[in-house]
Amino acid sequence: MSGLFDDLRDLYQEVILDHGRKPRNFRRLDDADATARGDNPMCGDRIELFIRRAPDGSIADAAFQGRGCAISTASASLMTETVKGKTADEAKDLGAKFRELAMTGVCPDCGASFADEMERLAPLSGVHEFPSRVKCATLAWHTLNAALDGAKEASSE
Amino acid sequence: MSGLFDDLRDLYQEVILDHGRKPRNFRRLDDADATARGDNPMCGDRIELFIRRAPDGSIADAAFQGRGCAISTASASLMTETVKGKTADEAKDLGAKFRELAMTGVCPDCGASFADEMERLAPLSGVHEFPSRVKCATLAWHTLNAALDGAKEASSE
Amino acid sequence: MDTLAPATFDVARIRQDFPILSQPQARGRPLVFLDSGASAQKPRVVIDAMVRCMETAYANVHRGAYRLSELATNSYEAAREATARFINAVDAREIVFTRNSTEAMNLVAHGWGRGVMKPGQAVLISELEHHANIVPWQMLRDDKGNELRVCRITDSGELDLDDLEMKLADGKVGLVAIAHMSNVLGTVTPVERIVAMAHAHGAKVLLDGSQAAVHRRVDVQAIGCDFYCFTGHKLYGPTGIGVLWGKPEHLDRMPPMLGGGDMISYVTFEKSEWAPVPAKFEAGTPAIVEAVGLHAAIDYVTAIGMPAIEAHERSLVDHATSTLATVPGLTLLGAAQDRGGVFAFALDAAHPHDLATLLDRAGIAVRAGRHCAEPLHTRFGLENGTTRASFGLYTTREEIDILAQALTEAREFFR
Amino acid sequence: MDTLAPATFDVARIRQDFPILSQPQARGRPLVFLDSGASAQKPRVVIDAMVRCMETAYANVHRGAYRLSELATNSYEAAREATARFINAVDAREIVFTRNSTEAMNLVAHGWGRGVMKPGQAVLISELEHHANIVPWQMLRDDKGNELRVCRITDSGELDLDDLEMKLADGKVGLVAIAHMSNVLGTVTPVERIVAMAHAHGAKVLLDGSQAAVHRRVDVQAIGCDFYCFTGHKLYGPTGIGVLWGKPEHLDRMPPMLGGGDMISYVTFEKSEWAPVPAKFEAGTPAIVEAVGLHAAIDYVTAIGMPAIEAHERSLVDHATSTLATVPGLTLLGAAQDRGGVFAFALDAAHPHDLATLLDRAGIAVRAGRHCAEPLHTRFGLENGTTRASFGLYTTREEIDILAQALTEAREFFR
Ligand SMILES: Cc1ncc(COP(=O)(O)O)c(C=O)c1O
Ligand SMILES: Cc1ncc(COP(=O)(O)O)c(C=O)c1O
Repeated sequence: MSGLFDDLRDLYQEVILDHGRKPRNFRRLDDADATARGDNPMCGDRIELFIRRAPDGSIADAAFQGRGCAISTASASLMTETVKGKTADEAKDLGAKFRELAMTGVCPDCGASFADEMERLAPLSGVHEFPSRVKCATLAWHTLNAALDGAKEASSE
Repeated sequence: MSGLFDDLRDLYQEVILDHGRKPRNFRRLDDADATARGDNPMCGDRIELFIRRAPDGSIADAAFQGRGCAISTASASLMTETVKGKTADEAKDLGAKFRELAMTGVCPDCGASFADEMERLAPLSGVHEFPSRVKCATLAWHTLNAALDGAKEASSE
Repeated sequence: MDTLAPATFDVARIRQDFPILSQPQARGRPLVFLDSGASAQKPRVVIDAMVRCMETAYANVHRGAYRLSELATNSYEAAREATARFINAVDAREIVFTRNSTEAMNLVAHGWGRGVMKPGQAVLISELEHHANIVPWQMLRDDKGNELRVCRITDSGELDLDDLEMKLADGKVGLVAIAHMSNVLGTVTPVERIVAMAHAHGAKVLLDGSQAAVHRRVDVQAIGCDFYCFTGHKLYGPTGIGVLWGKPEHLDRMPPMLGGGDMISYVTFEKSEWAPVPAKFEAGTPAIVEAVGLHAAIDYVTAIGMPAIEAHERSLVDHATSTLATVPGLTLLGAAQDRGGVFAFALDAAHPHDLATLLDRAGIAVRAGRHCAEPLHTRFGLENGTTRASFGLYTTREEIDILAQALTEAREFFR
Repeated sequence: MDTLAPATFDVARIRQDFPILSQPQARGRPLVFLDSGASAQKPRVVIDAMVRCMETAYANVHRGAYRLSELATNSYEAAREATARFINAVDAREIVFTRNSTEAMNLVAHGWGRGVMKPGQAVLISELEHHANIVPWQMLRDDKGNELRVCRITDSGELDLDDLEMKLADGKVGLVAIAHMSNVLGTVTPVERIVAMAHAHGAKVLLDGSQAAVHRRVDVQAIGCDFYCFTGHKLYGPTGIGVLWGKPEHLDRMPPMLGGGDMISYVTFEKSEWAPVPAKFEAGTPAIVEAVGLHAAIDYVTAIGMPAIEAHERSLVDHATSTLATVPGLTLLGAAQDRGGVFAFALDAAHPHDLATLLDRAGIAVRAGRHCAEPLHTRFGLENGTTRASFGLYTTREEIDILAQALTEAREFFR
């Protein structure tokens, strides 16, 4: 393979391409407690997110459907994996940390509470060098907040 | 007098200043056959022109009222003097020649038919060097055309 | 009465920032540019910023997924942020870029006047308004029936606040639209009081800052108004760009005036969804390079300091007030306590248009006419208009002296 | 099939006219700018003309009675005359300067749609329209009830003239508003036929020339349309200026959209009288410097020659058509017979946005998305949008080769 795009391997790590091509939890949840739609009008990304809560209020299951670029699809896929078992507050906290990571490439105080989770999300940190793509990575998390807050729509705008 | 404005004596010749200060035929014609209003919205000049025709159709009397700068007032004043006794066609022809004079400073084929009249109007030829003032000089003549054509308003725009 | 500008304000140095001021002029006379109120000259930093944008960082905004377009988008949005800071808006999203302040006022007349106000509500303007703050409300009235009320001004050219109070009293006024500074009288209006009075009667307030924003620090939060607008070309910035600031809750309620690209989220043939503000009001490709130029202009005046600019202007106003008083046969229009550097006058011997032609020959650029404020001139019985000298931050006392001298001679010329 | 551009068209020399093309780029790769359809780069002559205006001849227009203002007014009006000649208008007064073509179309939707058309009359657009030629008509429909009809396009991206005929047949269509060239498909529409069909059914015709005016000689008299518009920034000119041409008898009947200075003859508080066209439509201080820049842009392309520009583009189109066909997994959108230099495509392995990010890294500036033509993408089932490469007069065959090569590698990258 030519090296024309070699320096993009940071952004498109293998795990991103893999989740982009074969997103996990890519399905409807017919017994969802909460759903929300997330839109990025700029590039036409649109996801529908489904959340099922456990009796204790924590996230028992998360899934999504929709369309989007590799970054937004991979981010949604990784998110659904990562938030399972979290309480709503934990999930939001994690989302805030992730957004910091996506925007700056680092998240100094992240290791403290969610070391493992942040490590799983780390492959998306390369997006911070591509300002126009940050929204792709954060769309799923905006949508999660909306679902947890009972809103029906989120927009990355 | 200082020389600050000396080179403006071409534009503001004594006859212009005189007609500007003491316009001739500055009155209503209560027995007018035709009247027209002329407007120069740009500087607020506004004249009302009155024409009375002789039985043979020629211009028996011409007068005007209104407000305007020295140039437009002098031009209207000189015009009313000049067109008396002319037929409508002659007056229009004279107006066309005058407009050429005002815009270019010369009127090569003017002498032919209206040598005397053009000489009386000549003091206004200096206006051609002041493009924004040409309209001031031609407003009265536009209005004359309107009056002769039976229109009620003319605009120098 | 002759206060000095602060020592930091070096007008000679500032003049060097403006290329046109050192251009050779016809007949070798230096340019005495006293028409900044109509449009100001541009400092080199503004010109350079526009050139740099076009030579190194130009692309359409909001659209591309490539570096140049990101650069351009960042520059455009940075201009919005600088504009927000300039008038102390809470958030850059409260800033809508328009073509000029005329479009900004029309945007309010459309979005608020037609879109939000009730048919029975009135608009209250004043006698000293520029046509840009008259005609849109006439169009609204003729179209939707909203009454147009006009607050009187006093003979000294100040708002008659008793009349304002009276015209607000019945609570029917939905919007008060008033100039922050008159472009003819120089009058600076008491905007905080106007806002308090209007709000007490349930009316919103739009301020036309076309003149004021050039001359003093504007703080929309401190003023408390609902809408504020100004125009780039008077603020030493480019033509083709103006600013409407509005409280976000107001902007949210306003329908857009123009439809097209960039102002919608989703489009089908059946229906479109508006984008959030300010995009909703910015249909199509905006004035990108002009926004960059406006940003440079804002940085320029901010670096000099609006207080310093205001102090310099105050000193010019004092000087002009006393100097013009010495010109025989000259009548100044307006004598407000609080005023900016705009002087309209009538000379007994000369029509304003003739006077301007003379002054032009002396290298002095002034305006003649009614300055897009015809009703104001009618109010003062000056159907012929006035001649107007207006100052910029590069204006000097010497220029005012030259004007006064020329006026005196012009009077001789015409007598 | 590979026609050569005429020998007089020296693209290497032309590229030197555009400062940005020789700017050093990030990562040392040369800039391959393939987004001219969104906005074109500016030649030095345009930048210089704007600088010269601001440095030597700037003042507000139409207002001053002094030399600088006359100079500026002359420059502004000379730009109008040059624009009139450029599209072969009969008279410069038929040219209205707007901010962009979006505003031009809104002006027609307002002045003709709301002001002249009857409530029962319909507007007929097509599936290939830009949002700027969709949303204003939706707003008109939602506001005044005028039906909005949409002419279908064929799978190859051409107007379905049978459908056009059918939708005109009942004589209810008051206005046909169609792009002269699609900004996605590249399709050039058969404007003379459209005009003939529309006129036969009593409908007026507005052509959106935003793309077409850049690529070929436009002659509004030969076309016979009623309105035509284009936008400065795509024609190598400044942002902040666009053009609406209209038949004078139409413009005369249209009420103004914006009220303010310079668009009225007389103002009292009771009533204002509109100025004659085009002033009626140009409220407030116009984009003076931008008009001067547009004039320079028009002179620039005219000096090169629109036929030469068209021939160069045709050779690029042929080259791109054959070269892009060799890229595995690439689907081109549209295959019109008569087309301009705009290619939107989908690559099987990559989302358009990801693809654009990759290409950007290779120094290639393309757009990803729906290019303000969402319904068109929906029509082709491409909700994710497309990636689009669009050419300017400085585009070379080598750049197209670089694009094709990069697309091939990008596909490998994502597989
Ligand atoms: C007080 C006032 N309002 C509005 C305007 C209109 O500004 P613009 O022509 O830039 O829209 C002006 C200047 O002409 C002005 O002085
Ligand atoms: C076909 C077409 N119409 C209209 C527009 C709108 O142009 P502007 O954004 O300059 O108003 C564009 C470009 O974006 C276009 O390509």
